[in-house]
Amino acid sequence: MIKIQKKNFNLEEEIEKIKNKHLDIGALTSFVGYVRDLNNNKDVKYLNLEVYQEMAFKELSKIENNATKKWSLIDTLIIHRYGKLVVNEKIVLVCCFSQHRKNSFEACEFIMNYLKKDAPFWKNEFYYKDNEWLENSS
Amino acid sequence: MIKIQKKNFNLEEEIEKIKNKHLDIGALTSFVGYVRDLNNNKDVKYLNLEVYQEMAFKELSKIENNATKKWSLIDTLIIHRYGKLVVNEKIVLVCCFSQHRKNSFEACEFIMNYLKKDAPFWKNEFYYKDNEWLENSS
Amino acid sequence: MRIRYFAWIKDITNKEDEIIDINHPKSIQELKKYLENLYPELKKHFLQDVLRFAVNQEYVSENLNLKPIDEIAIFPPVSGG
Amino acid sequence: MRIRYFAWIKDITNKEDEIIDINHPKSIQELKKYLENLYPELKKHFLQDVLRFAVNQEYVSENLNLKPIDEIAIFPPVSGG
Repeated sequence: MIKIQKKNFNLEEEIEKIKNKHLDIGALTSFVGYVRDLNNNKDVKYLNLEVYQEMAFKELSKIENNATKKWSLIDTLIIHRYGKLVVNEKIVLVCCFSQHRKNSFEACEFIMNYLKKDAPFWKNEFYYKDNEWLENSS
Repeated sequence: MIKIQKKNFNLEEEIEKIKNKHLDIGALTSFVGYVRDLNNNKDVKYLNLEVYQEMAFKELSKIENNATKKWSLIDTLIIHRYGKLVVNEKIVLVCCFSQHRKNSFEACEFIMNYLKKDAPFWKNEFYYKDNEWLENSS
Repeated sequence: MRIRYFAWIKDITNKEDEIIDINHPKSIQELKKYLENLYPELKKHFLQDVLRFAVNQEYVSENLNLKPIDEIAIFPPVSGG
Repeated sequence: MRIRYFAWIKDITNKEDEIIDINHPKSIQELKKYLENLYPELKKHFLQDVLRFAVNQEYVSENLNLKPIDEIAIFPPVSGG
Protein backbone atom coordinates (compact mmCIF):
# COMPACT_ATOMS: atom_id res chain seq x y z
CA MET A 1 0.00 0.00 0.00
CA ILE A 2 1.24 3.48 -0.89
CA LYS A 3 0.15 6.67 0.83
CA ILE A 4 1.32 10.15 -0.09
CA GLN A 5 -0.02 12.60 2.44
CA LYS A 6 0.56 15.87 4.26
CA LYS A 7 -0.48 14.72 7.70
CA ASN A 8 1.53 12.77 10.27
CA PHE A 9 0.88 9.07 10.87
CA ASN A 10 0.87 6.74 13.87
CA LEU A 11 3.31 3.84 13.49
CA GLU A 12 1.35 1.44 15.70
CA GLU A 13 -1.95 2.07 13.90
CA GLU A 14 -0.57 1.96 10.37
CA ILE A 15 1.45 -1.19 11.00
CA GLU A 16 -1.19 -3.13 12.94
CA LYS A 17 -3.83 -2.38 10.30
CA ILE A 18 -1.76 -4.35 7.78
CA LYS A 19 -0.30 -6.91 10.18
CA ASN A 20 -3.74 -8.04 11.36
CA LYS A 21 -4.68 -9.08 7.82
CA HIS A 22 -1.95 -11.75 7.62
CA LEU A 23 -1.41 -14.29 10.38
CA ASP A 24 1.52 -15.84 8.51
CA ILE A 25 3.74 -12.77 9.03
CA GLY A 26 6.70 -13.49 11.30
CA ALA A 27 8.91 -10.51 10.50
CA LEU A 28 8.56 -6.80 9.88
CA THR A 29 11.44 -4.52 9.01
CA SER A 30 10.54 -0.87 8.87
CA PHE A 31 12.39 2.32 8.19
CA VAL A 32 11.44 5.82 9.34
CA GLY A 33 13.14 8.95 8.03
CA TYR A 34 13.02 12.12 10.18
CA VAL A 35 13.79 15.82 9.70
CA ARG A 36 17.18 16.39 11.39
CA ASP A 37 18.11 19.56 13.28
CA LEU A 38 21.39 19.98 11.43
CA ASN A 39 22.26 19.49 7.75
CA ASN A 40 25.08 20.84 5.61
CA ASN A 41 26.41 22.24 8.92
CA LYS A 42 23.45 24.56 9.22
CA ASP A 43 20.62 24.65 11.76
CA VAL A 44 17.48 23.47 10.03
CA LYS A 45 14.17 25.22 10.73
CA TYR A 46 11.91 23.13 8.51
CA LEU A 47 11.59 21.41 5.15
CA ASN A 48 9.21 22.14 2.37
CA LEU A 49 8.73 18.84 0.63
CA GLU A 50 7.46 18.94 -2.93
CA VAL A 51 6.07 15.93 -4.78
CA TYR A 52 5.06 15.01 -8.33
CA GLN A 53 2.19 13.00 -6.95
CA GLU A 54 0.98 10.99 -9.96
CA MET A 55 4.51 9.95 -10.81
CA ALA A 56 5.44 9.21 -7.20
CA PHE A 57 2.60 6.69 -7.01
CA LYS A 58 3.78 5.02 -10.21
CA GLU A 59 7.45 4.90 -9.20
CA LEU A 60 6.79 3.67 -5.67
CA SER A 61 4.43 1.00 -7.02
CA LYS A 62 7.13 -0.27 -9.34
CA ILE A 63 9.70 -0.39 -6.54
CA GLU A 64 7.20 -2.07 -4.21
CA ASN A 65 6.29 -4.68 -6.85
CA ASN A 66 9.92 -5.44 -7.58
CA ALA A 67 10.71 -5.94 -3.89
CA THR A 68 7.58 -8.03 -3.30
CA LYS A 69 8.48 -10.42 -6.13
CA LYS A 70 12.19 -10.62 -5.36
CA TRP A 71 11.76 -11.30 -1.61
CA SER A 72 8.30 -12.98 -1.53
CA LEU A 73 6.94 -10.29 0.75
CA ILE A 74 3.53 -10.86 2.33
CA ASP A 75 2.67 -7.15 2.36
CA THR A 76 4.27 -3.71 2.18
CA LEU A 77 3.49 -0.18 3.26
CA ILE A 78 5.06 3.04 2.06
CA ILE A 79 3.97 6.39 3.50
CA HIS A 80 5.69 9.55 2.23
CA ARG A 81 4.70 12.96 3.48
CA TYR A 82 4.92 16.29 1.66
CA GLY A 83 4.44 19.96 2.55
CA LYS A 84 5.98 21.76 5.52
CA LEU A 85 7.78 19.44 7.95
CA VAL A 86 9.60 20.77 11.01
CA VAL A 87 12.59 19.23 12.83
CA ASN A 88 11.79 15.92 14.56
CA GLU A 89 8.86 15.11 12.25
CA LYS A 90 8.58 11.83 10.34
CA ILE A 91 9.09 12.14 6.59
CA VAL A 92 8.78 8.58 5.33
CA LEU A 93 7.84 5.08 6.48
CA VAL A 94 8.67 1.86 4.61
CA CYS A 95 7.43 -1.48 6.00
CA CYS A 96 8.25 -4.92 4.61
CA PHE A 97 6.27 -7.84 6.05
CA SER A 98 7.52 -11.39 5.44
CA GLN A 99 7.68 -14.83 6.99
CA HIS A 100 11.34 -14.59 8.00
CA ARG A 101 13.59 -11.71 8.92
CA LYS A 102 16.31 -11.85 6.26
CA ASN A 103 13.90 -11.11 3.42
CA SER A 104 12.26 -8.21 5.24
CA PHE A 105 15.65 -6.59 6.00
CA GLU A 106 16.92 -6.85 2.44
CA ALA A 107 13.64 -5.72 0.88
CA CYS A 108 13.32 -2.69 3.17
CA GLU A 109 16.81 -1.45 2.37
CA PHE A 110 16.20 -2.05 -1.36
CA ILE A 111 12.98 -0.01 -1.31
CA MET A 112 14.64 2.85 0.59
CA ASN A 113 17.58 2.92 -1.84
CA TYR A 114 15.33 3.10 -4.91
CA LEU A 115 12.94 5.54 -3.25
CA LYS A 116 15.90 7.85 -2.57
CA LYS A 117 17.14 7.44 -6.13
CA ASP A 118 13.98 7.62 -8.23
CA ALA A 119 10.86 8.74 -6.36
CA PRO A 120 9.99 12.31 -7.42
CA PHE A 121 10.15 14.20 -4.12
CA TRP A 122 12.24 17.31 -3.49
CA LYS A 123 13.30 18.78 -0.17
CA ASN A 124 13.61 22.54 0.10
CA GLU A 125 15.45 22.90 3.39
CA PHE A 126 15.00 26.17 5.28
CA TYR A 127 17.76 27.42 7.59
CA TYR A 128 17.71 30.58 9.69
CA LYS A 129 19.09 32.78 6.91
CA ASP A 130 18.52 30.98 3.65
CA ASN A 131 17.20 27.83 2.04
CA GLU A 132 18.50 25.13 -0.25
CA TRP A 133 17.10 22.44 -2.55
CA LEU A 134 18.66 19.12 -1.53
CA GLU A 135 19.83 16.32 -3.80
CA ASN A 136 20.18 12.71 -2.70
CA SER A 137 23.66 11.37 -3.25
CA SER A 138 23.51 8.23 -5.39
CA MET B 1 17.45 0.76 26.40
CA ILE B 2 16.47 -2.83 27.09
CA LYS B 3 13.05 -3.94 28.29
CA ILE B 4 12.09 -7.51 29.09
CA GLN B 5 8.39 -7.65 29.82
CA LYS B 6 5.22 -9.73 29.68
CA LYS B 7 2.93 -7.04 28.39
CA ASN B 8 2.42 -5.80 24.85
CA PHE B 9 3.86 -2.47 23.72
CA ASN B 10 2.82 0.37 21.41
CA LEU B 11 5.31 1.00 18.58
CA GLU B 12 4.47 4.69 18.20
CA GLU B 13 4.79 5.42 21.93
CA GLU B 14 7.97 3.42 22.51
CA ILE B 15 9.70 4.86 19.46
CA GLU B 16 8.67 8.50 19.90
CA LYS B 17 9.75 8.46 23.56
CA ILE B 18 13.32 7.82 22.41
CA LYS B 19 13.19 9.77 19.15
CA ASN B 20 12.11 12.98 20.90
CA LYS B 21 15.30 12.98 22.98
CA HIS B 22 17.58 13.34 19.93
CA LEU B 23 16.97 15.93 17.23
CA ASP B 24 19.98 14.73 15.25
CA ILE B 25 18.33 11.40 14.35
CA GLY B 26 17.62 11.10 10.63
CA ALA B 27 17.06 7.35 10.35
CA LEU B 28 15.36 4.58 12.30
CA THR B 29 15.42 0.96 11.26
CA SER B 30 13.26 -1.28 13.38
CA PHE B 31 12.43 -4.96 13.42
CA VAL B 32 9.33 -6.57 14.89
CA GLY B 33 8.97 -10.34 15.31
CA TYR B 34 5.45 -11.82 15.53
CA VAL B 35 3.92 -15.18 16.51
CA ARG B 36 3.00 -16.92 13.21
CA ASP B 37 -0.06 -19.10 12.73
CA LEU B 38 1.91 -21.93 11.16
CA ASN B 39 5.30 -23.40 12.09
CA ASN B 40 6.90 -26.76 11.36
CA ASN B 41 3.77 -27.33 9.22
CA LYS B 42 1.54 -27.29 12.29
CA ASP B 43 -1.16 -24.85 13.33
CA VAL B 44 0.17 -22.80 16.24
CA LYS B 45 -2.14 -21.98 19.16
CA TYR B 46 0.29 -19.98 21.25
CA LEU B 47 3.87 -19.74 22.53
CA ASN B 48 5.11 -19.95 26.04
CA LEU B 49 8.25 -17.88 26.07
CA GLU B 50 10.75 -18.53 28.85
CA VAL B 51 13.61 -16.20 29.72
CA TYR B 52 16.72 -16.24 31.92
CA GLN B 53 16.11 -12.64 32.80
CA GLU B 54 19.37 -11.56 34.49
CA MET B 55 21.43 -13.11 31.71
CA ALA B 56 19.18 -11.76 28.94
CA PHE B 57 19.83 -8.22 30.18
CA LYS B 58 23.59 -8.82 30.20
CA GLU B 59 23.67 -10.45 26.74
CA LEU B 60 21.41 -7.87 25.11
CA SER B 61 23.47 -5.05 26.66
CA LYS B 62 26.64 -6.50 25.17
CA ILE B 63 25.04 -6.83 21.74
CA GLU B 64 23.59 -3.32 21.97
CA ASN B 65 26.95 -1.84 23.01
CA ASN B 66 28.78 -3.61 20.21
CA ALA B 67 26.31 -2.33 17.62
CA THR B 68 26.30 1.20 19.04
CA LYS B 69 30.10 1.42 18.81
CA LYS B 70 30.44 -0.24 15.42
CA TRP B 71 27.78 1.88 13.69
CA SER B 72 27.87 5.10 15.79
CA LEU B 73 24.22 4.72 16.74
CA ILE B 74 22.54 7.65 18.47
CA ASP B 75 20.22 5.41 20.50
CA THR B 76 18.78 1.89 20.56
CA LEU B 77 15.74 0.13 21.96
CA ILE B 78 15.24 -3.59 22.47
CA ILE B 79 11.96 -4.92 23.88
CA HIS B 80 11.57 -8.69 24.28
CA ARG B 81 8.41 -10.22 25.70
CA TYR B 82 8.04 -13.47 27.64
CA GLY B 83 5.14 -15.56 28.94
CA LYS B 84 2.12 -16.68 26.92
CA LEU B 85 1.90 -15.10 23.47
CA VAL B 86 -0.86 -15.98 21.01
CA VAL B 87 -0.77 -15.89 17.20
CA ASN B 88 -0.44 -12.34 15.78
CA GLU B 89 1.16 -10.93 18.94
CA LYS B 90 4.47 -9.06 18.89
CA ILE B 91 7.41 -10.94 20.41
CA VAL B 92 10.33 -8.59 19.95
CA LEU B 93 11.20 -5.06 18.87
CA VAL B 94 14.68 -3.82 17.93
CA CYS B 95 15.18 -0.14 17.02
CA CYS B 96 18.42 1.44 15.78
CA PHE B 97 18.49 5.24 15.58
CA SER B 98 21.25 6.93 13.60
CA GLN B 99 22.00 9.95 11.46
CA HIS B 100 21.90 8.08 8.16
CA ARG B 101 20.05 5.01 6.97
CA LYS B 102 22.85 2.59 6.06
CA ASN B 103 24.14 2.37 9.64
CA SER B 104 20.69 1.82 11.11
CA PHE B 105 19.93 -1.01 8.64
CA GLU B 106 23.18 -2.84 9.26
CA ALA B 107 23.06 -2.40 13.04
CA CYS B 108 19.45 -3.61 13.30
CA GLU B 109 20.17 -6.80 11.35
CA PHE B 110 23.34 -7.38 13.43
CA ILE B 111 21.42 -7.04 16.71
CA MET B 112 18.67 -9.40 15.53
CA ASN B 113 21.22 -12.00 14.40
CA TYR B 114 23.05 -12.00 17.74
CA LEU B 115 19.83 -11.83 19.74
CA LYS B 116 18.63 -14.97 17.90
CA LYS B 117 21.95 -16.69 18.49
CA ASP B 118 22.82 -15.79 22.08
CA ALA B 119 20.00 -14.16 24.06
CA PRO B 120 18.64 -16.70 26.59
CA PHE B 121 14.99 -16.98 25.54
CA TRP B 122 13.21 -20.25 24.70
CA LYS B 123 9.98 -20.71 22.79
CA ASN B 124 7.70 -23.56 23.79
CA GLU B 125 5.29 -23.68 20.87
CA PHE B 126 1.84 -25.15 21.50
CA TYR B 127 -0.07 -26.80 18.64
CA TYR B 128 -3.52 -28.34 18.81
CA LYS B 129 -2.27 -31.77 19.86
CA ASP B 130 1.23 -31.31 21.25
CA ASN B 131 3.97 -28.81 21.94
CA GLU B 132 7.61 -28.37 21.02
CA TRP B 133 10.64 -26.44 22.27
CA LEU B 134 12.06 -24.50 19.33
CA GLU B 135 15.72 -23.92 18.48
CA ASN B 136 16.96 -21.07 16.34
CA SER B 137 18.94 -22.24 13.37
CA SER B 138 22.38 -20.65 13.36
CA MET C 1 1.28 18.87 -24.71
CA ARG C 2 1.60 19.79 -21.06
CA ILE C 3 5.00 20.58 -19.56
CA ARG C 4 5.37 20.44 -15.76
CA TYR C 5 8.20 21.94 -13.74
CA PHE C 6 9.32 20.93 -10.25
CA ALA C 7 11.56 22.19 -7.44
CA TRP C 8 13.95 24.97 -8.52
CA ILE C 9 13.05 24.58 -12.18
CA LYS C 10 9.88 26.50 -11.26
CA ASP C 11 12.04 29.40 -10.09
CA ILE C 12 13.49 29.62 -13.60
CA THR C 13 10.23 29.20 -15.51
CA ASN C 14 8.17 31.16 -12.97
CA LYS C 15 5.36 28.68 -13.46
CA GLU C 16 4.41 25.17 -12.48
CA ASP C 17 3.29 24.08 -15.91
CA GLU C 18 2.35 25.23 -19.36
CA ILE C 19 0.69 23.94 -22.50
CA ILE C 20 2.45 23.88 -25.88
CA ASP C 21 -0.29 23.72 -28.48
CA ILE C 22 1.21 24.54 -31.83
CA ASN C 23 4.39 23.12 -33.32
CA HIS C 24 4.95 20.95 -30.31
CA PRO C 25 8.43 19.38 -30.00
CA LYS C 26 8.72 15.83 -31.37
CA SER C 27 11.51 14.70 -29.05
CA ILE C 28 13.17 15.59 -25.77
CA GLN C 29 16.02 17.09 -27.84
CA GLU C 30 13.58 19.40 -29.63
CA LEU C 31 11.85 20.22 -26.35
CA LYS C 32 15.18 21.28 -24.82
CA LYS C 33 15.83 23.65 -27.73
CA TYR C 34 12.32 25.04 -27.44
CA LEU C 35 12.72 25.66 -23.70
CA GLU C 36 16.21 27.14 -24.02
CA ASN C 37 14.68 29.86 -26.17
CA LEU C 38 11.93 30.54 -23.66
CA TYR C 39 14.18 30.28 -20.56
CA PRO C 40 17.86 30.94 -21.41
CA GLU C 41 18.90 30.04 -17.86
CA LEU C 42 17.88 26.43 -18.44
CA LYS C 43 20.59 26.00 -21.07
CA LYS C 44 23.48 25.54 -18.64
CA HIS C 45 21.52 22.90 -16.71
CA PHE C 46 20.71 21.01 -19.90
CA LEU C 47 24.41 21.12 -20.78
CA GLN C 48 25.41 19.75 -17.36
CA ASP C 49 22.97 16.92 -17.99
CA VAL C 50 21.69 16.92 -14.39
CA LEU C 51 17.98 17.34 -15.08
CA ARG C 52 15.62 14.40 -15.45
CA PHE C 53 12.70 14.05 -17.86
CA ALA C 54 9.53 12.03 -17.46
CA VAL C 55 6.88 11.41 -20.09
CA ASN C 56 3.48 10.42 -18.74
CA GLN C 57 5.02 9.91 -15.29
CA GLU C 58 7.75 7.55 -16.48
CA TYR C 59 11.46 8.30 -16.76
CA VAL C 60 12.48 8.42 -20.42
CA SER C 61 15.51 8.23 -22.59
CA GLU C 62 15.84 11.04 -25.08
CA ASN C 63 14.88 9.23 -28.28
CA LEU C 64 11.18 8.82 -27.47
CA ASN C 65 8.66 10.35 -29.91
CA LEU C 66 6.57 12.93 -28.12
CA LYS C 67 2.85 13.11 -28.80
CA PRO C 68 0.45 16.07 -28.34
CA ILE C 69 -1.38 14.30 -25.49
CA ASP C 70 1.80 13.63 -23.50
CA GLU C 71 2.50 15.10 -20.08
CA ILE C 72 6.19 15.92 -19.83
CA ALA C 73 7.93 16.73 -16.57
CA ILE C 74 11.33 18.34 -16.05
CA PHE C 75 12.99 18.22 -12.67
CA PRO C 76 16.32 18.27 -10.82
CA PRO C 77 17.76 15.24 -8.97
CA VAL C 78 15.27 14.01 -6.38
CA SER C 79 15.70 14.22 -2.61
CA GLY C 80 12.89 12.19 -1.07
CA GLY C 81 13.07 9.72 1.79
CA MET D 1 26.65 -23.01 44.33
CA ARG D 2 23.32 -22.53 42.63
CA ILE D 3 22.45 -24.47 39.49
CA ARG D 4 19.61 -23.19 37.29
CA TYR D 5 17.79 -25.17 34.61
CA PHE D 6 15.86 -23.75 31.66
CA ALA D 7 13.42 -24.91 28.97
CA TRP D 8 13.23 -28.72 28.61
CA ILE D 9 16.15 -29.28 30.99
CA LYS D 10 13.63 -28.56 33.74
CA ASP D 11 11.53 -31.51 32.51
CA ILE D 12 14.51 -33.77 33.16
CA THR D 13 15.51 -32.31 36.52
CA ASN D 14 11.94 -31.68 37.64
CA LYS D 15 13.08 -28.45 39.20
CA GLU D 16 14.09 -24.92 38.19
CA ASP D 17 17.19 -24.75 40.33
CA GLU D 18 19.06 -26.34 43.19
CA ILE D 19 21.91 -25.61 45.58
CA ILE D 20 25.03 -27.80 45.79
CA ASP D 21 26.53 -27.07 49.20
CA ILE D 22 29.10 -29.76 49.96
CA ASN D 23 31.78 -31.07 47.61
CA HIS D 24 30.75 -28.68 44.91
CA PRO D 25 32.17 -29.35 41.43
CA LYS D 26 35.33 -27.40 40.56
CA SER D 27 34.77 -27.29 36.80
CA ILE D 28 32.03 -27.68 34.20
CA GLN D 29 33.45 -31.17 33.50
CA GLU D 30 33.02 -32.14 37.16
CA LEU D 31 29.58 -30.58 37.23
CA LYS D 32 28.51 -32.67 34.23
CA LYS D 33 29.63 -35.88 36.01
CA TYR D 34 27.82 -34.80 39.14
CA LEU D 35 24.57 -34.12 37.25
CA GLU D 36 24.79 -37.29 35.17
CA ASN D 37 24.62 -39.24 38.42
CA LEU D 38 21.62 -37.28 39.62
CA TYR D 39 19.83 -37.19 36.24
CA PRO D 40 20.95 -40.08 33.98
CA GLU D 41 18.86 -38.72 31.08
CA LEU D 42 21.16 -35.69 30.87
CA LYS D 43 24.11 -37.86 29.84
CA LYS D 44 23.09 -38.24 26.18
CA HIS D 45 22.60 -34.49 25.85
CA PHE D 46 26.03 -33.81 27.35
CA LEU D 47 27.50 -36.31 24.89
CA GLN D 48 25.77 -34.60 21.95
CA ASP D 49 27.33 -31.35 23.13
CA VAL D 50 24.18 -29.32 22.39
CA LEU D 51 23.66 -27.76 25.82
CA ARG D 52 25.09 -24.40 26.81
CA PHE D 53 26.54 -23.37 30.16
CA ALA D 54 26.64 -19.93 31.75
CA VAL D 55 28.48 -18.94 34.90
CA ASN D 56 27.21 -15.80 36.57
CA GLN D 57 25.12 -15.01 33.48
CA GLU D 58 28.01 -15.26 31.03
CA TYR D 59 28.64 -18.00 28.49
CA VAL D 60 31.72 -20.02 29.53
CA SER D 61 34.21 -22.41 28.10
CA GLU D 62 34.66 -25.62 30.10
CA ASN D 63 38.01 -24.90 31.77
CA LEU D 64 36.78 -22.20 34.15
CA ASN D 65 37.28 -22.80 37.90
CA LEU D 66 33.92 -22.85 39.63
CA LYS D 67 33.51 -21.13 43.00
CA PRO D 68 30.92 -21.79 45.72
CA ILE D 69 29.26 -18.43 45.13
CA ASP D 70 28.80 -18.98 41.42
CA GLU D 71 25.41 -19.21 39.72
CA ILE D 72 25.58 -21.78 36.97
CA ALA D 73 22.92 -22.17 34.30
CA ILE D 74 22.38 -25.10 31.94
CA PHE D 75 20.13 -24.72 28.95
CA PRO D 76 19.40 -25.93 25.41
CA PRO D 77 19.96 -23.84 22.26
CA VAL D 78 18.04 -20.57 22.51
CA SER D 79 15.03 -19.58 20.40
CA GLY D 80 14.31 -15.93 21.13
CA GLY D 81 13.49 -13.17 18.68
